[in-house]
Amino acid sequence: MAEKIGVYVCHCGTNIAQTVDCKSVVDYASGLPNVTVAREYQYMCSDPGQELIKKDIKELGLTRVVVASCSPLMHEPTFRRAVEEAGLNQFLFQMANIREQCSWITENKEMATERAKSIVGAAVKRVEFQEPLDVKKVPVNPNVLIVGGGITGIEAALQIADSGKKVYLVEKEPTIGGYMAQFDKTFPTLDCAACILTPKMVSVGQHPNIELLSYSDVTGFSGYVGNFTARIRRRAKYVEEEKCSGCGLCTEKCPVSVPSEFDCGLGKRKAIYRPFPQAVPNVPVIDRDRCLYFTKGVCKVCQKFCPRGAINFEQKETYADLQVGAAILATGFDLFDASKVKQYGYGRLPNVITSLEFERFSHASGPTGGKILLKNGQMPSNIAILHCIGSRDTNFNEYCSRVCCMYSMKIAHLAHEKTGARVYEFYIDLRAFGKGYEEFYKRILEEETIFIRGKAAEVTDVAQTSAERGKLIVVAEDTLLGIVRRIPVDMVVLSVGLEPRKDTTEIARIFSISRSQDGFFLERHPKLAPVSTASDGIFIAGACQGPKDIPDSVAQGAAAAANALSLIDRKEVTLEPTVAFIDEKSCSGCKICIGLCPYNAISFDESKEVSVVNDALCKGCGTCVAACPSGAIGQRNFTDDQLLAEVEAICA
Amino acid sequence: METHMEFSYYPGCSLEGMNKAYDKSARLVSKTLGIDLTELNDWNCCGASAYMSIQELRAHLLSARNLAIAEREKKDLVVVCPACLTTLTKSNHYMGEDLKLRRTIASALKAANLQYLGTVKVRHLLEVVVNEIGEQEIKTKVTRPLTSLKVAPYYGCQFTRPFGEFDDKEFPVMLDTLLKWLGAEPVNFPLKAKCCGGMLMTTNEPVGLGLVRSLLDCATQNGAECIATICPLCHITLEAYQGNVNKKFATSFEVPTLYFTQLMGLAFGFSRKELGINEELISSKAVLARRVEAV
Amino acid sequence: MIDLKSDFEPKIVGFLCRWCAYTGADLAGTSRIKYPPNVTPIRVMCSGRVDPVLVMKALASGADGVLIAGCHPGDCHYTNGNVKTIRRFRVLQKMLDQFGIERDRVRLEWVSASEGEKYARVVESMTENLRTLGPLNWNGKKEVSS
Amino acid sequence: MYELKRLGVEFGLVQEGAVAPVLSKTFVDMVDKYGRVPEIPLMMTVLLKTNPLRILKMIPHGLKLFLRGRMPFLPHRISGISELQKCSGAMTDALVSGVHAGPVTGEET
Repeated sequence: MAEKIGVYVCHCGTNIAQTVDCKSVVDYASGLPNVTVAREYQYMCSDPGQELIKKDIKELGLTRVVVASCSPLMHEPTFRRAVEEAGLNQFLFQMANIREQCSWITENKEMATERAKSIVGAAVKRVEFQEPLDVKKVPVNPNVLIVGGGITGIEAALQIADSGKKVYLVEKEPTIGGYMAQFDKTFPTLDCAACILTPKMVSVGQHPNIELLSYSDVTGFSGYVGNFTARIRRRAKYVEEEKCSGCGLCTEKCPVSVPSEFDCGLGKRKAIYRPFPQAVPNVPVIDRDRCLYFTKGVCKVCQKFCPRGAINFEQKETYADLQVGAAILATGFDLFDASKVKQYGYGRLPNVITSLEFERFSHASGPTGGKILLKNGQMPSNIAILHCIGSRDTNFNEYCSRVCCMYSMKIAHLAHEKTGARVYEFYIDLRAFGKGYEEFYKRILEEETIFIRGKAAEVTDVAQTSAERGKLIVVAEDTLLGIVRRIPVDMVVLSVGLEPRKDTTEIARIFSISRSQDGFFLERHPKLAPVSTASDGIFIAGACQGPKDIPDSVAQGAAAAANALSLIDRKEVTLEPTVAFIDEKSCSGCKICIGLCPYNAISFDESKEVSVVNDALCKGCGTCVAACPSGAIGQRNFTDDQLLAEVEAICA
Repeated sequence: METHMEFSYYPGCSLEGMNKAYDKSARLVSKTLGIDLTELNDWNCCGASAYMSIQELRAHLLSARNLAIAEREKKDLVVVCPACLTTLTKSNHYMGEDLKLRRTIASALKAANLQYLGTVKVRHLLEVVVNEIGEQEIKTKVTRPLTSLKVAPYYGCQFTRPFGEFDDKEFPVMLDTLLKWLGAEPVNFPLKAKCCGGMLMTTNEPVGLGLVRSLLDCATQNGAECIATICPLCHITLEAYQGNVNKKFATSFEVPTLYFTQLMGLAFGFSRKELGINEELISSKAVLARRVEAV
Repeated sequence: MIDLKSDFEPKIVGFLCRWCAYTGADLAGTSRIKYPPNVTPIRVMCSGRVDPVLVMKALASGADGVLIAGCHPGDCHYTNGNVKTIRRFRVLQKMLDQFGIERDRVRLEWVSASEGEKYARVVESMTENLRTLGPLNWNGKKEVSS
Repeated sequence: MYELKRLGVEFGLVQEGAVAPVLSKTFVDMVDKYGRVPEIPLMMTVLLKTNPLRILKMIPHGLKLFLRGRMPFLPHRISGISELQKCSGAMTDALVSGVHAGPVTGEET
């Protein structure tokens, strides 16, 4: 029986119609074998557009449908639903992409129209070979995994936990809090970071629905939407969490003092330590590489003094497998390494510091107790803040890091307030785009901060005049005055940009998600699906998707939580049936396919001496199909017949 | 095992003029290190600065002819002048990136039956010496270490900018490293990659002299007894204009300048004459006599 | 700019993996990057699905070239499907040699979902390359003009 | 920078008495004539055209260099100069006929 195919060519307003002669495509399609009807319409995805298809299926008895419009990544679900609603199996539908990969790539109308015909022709030929398939429904595990305990992860965790769902929050460091815990004040309101962050951290620590796995990381992630298994590595803290009361006696007695990472190496910590007093969980960890017992085999002072016997030098790292229905990645960012930009002398010239180091100086519980001091212990009387270090720079990162303008102004305020110093800001453009940000800029201007529009060329200690002797000289072209200026100062603060974390590649691999060109995780759609990824059930939030300030990160954390909740509250999800299948009669039992499958979805049936695909595990990549020497394996909706039909139509 | 490497060698116009000694010493030390330099047959001007600044396309054509000749020899091209390095690399880079430019140049070259496919790599001798020969081999060749000779390592502005992926673009260290291998003591020299003012001497002398002065100031304040150069223009500028600087600013600089190849040659045991050091304008005799044995 | 000496427009079949290359090609369109329309895309779930037979069939059916494009090694949505594509591609190249078909006619490229620009460049250079190579005409069906 | 300079030359925006344009032009002319830049003749020509008195001031420098054999007065002409001029001519023809129309991209100086 010949198929009855309906072809629908969308104008997409003028998006397609401007370069593709839709009428001519319809005429062409009408002439193709088995095409019963071909129509064009302004917007196929609109209700009337979908109605057209439904009506034809019912009235003309169409058995196959082709829609030529945008990318299937946009509207395939829309049309599949429409076809299904009209009583046709959704897999008897094929989409021809004549927008993203046709009308938008050329201005030549003739070429675009020819190409559209070729694409539509291939789809028509292919759809003939398509088969009805059943979608499988599987229950959704209601637990959610959140990776990263910065402000984004904290927000997401609390939102989900408050709705009554279980959250596993995995944090690499000994405590949650992230970068925000290191900051002194936050722009533009200048509230103290700790004052607004620590209550949230405490809530996470105490929440009955949140299981906090600190000092841990995700090493494996498998399964499919609604049913993932996450493998968590729990590093040994050498302190038993249940026993520890957080009294801090161990830390006090520990004889080893090393530079504190939390204080950017400006202050000290012990070998057994909490990064900062309000850490959550309030349990110290032993730094194995620094601990005297682990390095020299002697000491154990902490163990002697611990009143609860919580120190356990024998502790081993353990692994846990967690079952979750959705995952949110909130893994944050790294700061740009300022020593890469040699001309600013970071690491070479004393008193050139990074913005985060300034935050630690300024922080009341930081290494100087909140005083801004030079290396010689004196207060600076002139400070220069250099914007865009590593950002908007083709040598390093091309993008704008979004937060630096604002935090630089916050630093200008703090510096001025604490030292009375004259503050210079060297900027390329000032970006004060958020609520209350422009007003904050005005306030900083009124505090007599001197704004110099020009990217600093260098920071040098080579003096040219006696006034410059012993100072750091910032050289920059003042682009508003059109002159090169040399400003002698005591301290230079480098406003470093935000970068993808060093382990981003690894995390992307574990979770099978993509990264954008700048290295951050790639969202499904930059505007309309900013916290989704191409992988269903895996969401991203905060600065791991791109540089973000605190308000935006919190908003994304909450958005990702809503997305995850919406998924798990559906209770069940449908799975694409585009899995591999084996024709037992053709299978020679060579087992080549078994070794190729990355999901162990193929097993060998010893009694029948054939390979067997487990539908639930198969993700439908088709690698085994291409490898099968006897052509026994096929992939549903991507069968050889279907692909060859496309090939032939294109080449004809 | 002894290294043996073959390159085409592009001296550049400056080495035919006032900087003959650079050419002489470069050939000598390369030979000692097993670097076989064959002068590029009938090379032409690279199309540097003054040419590039007003005749962009034609400058690329000049570079392309040199590159085409080098490609025919199937060897990479070694240069000693950073301006030539930058210009030749720039043409290479743009012709690789820009299809239209590549075609324009290709059809122009065709008029003389030449073609360039883009396979030649342009390298500076300093980079080749440091990266290809390396510490161990260079140290074995040092027979007369420049022990505690305090040298300001001067790179000038074009060695790494903008194409110097082989070193830090703003604060190169390669020459410092090499000097240490030779037994010398490179001093802290923050102006190591700053402009010498060479091009300005004909067009704006006061600015040029100011730049020379700050370089000499910085070098001597950091204890340098001489300046090591890798650029012919920097070299002649520092050497020839010290008198003018002294006159203009009432200073009394007398800092000898030596090509890095001359310093290598000294450490390898060659004589001042063999290395062309006797042709210098400011004598290094006293300084070297103080530090280096039996010069 | 079309090469003056040839007005031949090669026909290229493109097998694009759904996660990276197809999305990247979509992005090229969304960003309105212009490139030659010679590659007609066929969407597959993974470049690992591309059976050498499909490639040979395409060439036999009249294609002048075939582009296989997937995720960068290490970025495969299915962990390592593209690694298998690499291995298969080497075999494919030998096969081409045996049939006397220029290796340049079949290309394997990595295009991530964010590399619209790169996709356009790949198509551009491949098209240009095939223009110089001329028609394949493996099935002998095509009339040889010029 | 170079682009500004090129535009300046194109539109004839040259400051009266400025040396730089003379230097550039002489440089280009000499390369076109000899294939290489003869340093000493270049300097002499530029100074003659702009500020002949400075030559007198340069005599002590010149003498020192001359005594050390560092003053070659005669330019060297490469043997492939006609080949180079042919390429250059072909490029001009192509540009004039507009076969390779449009500016060269990629240079953002």
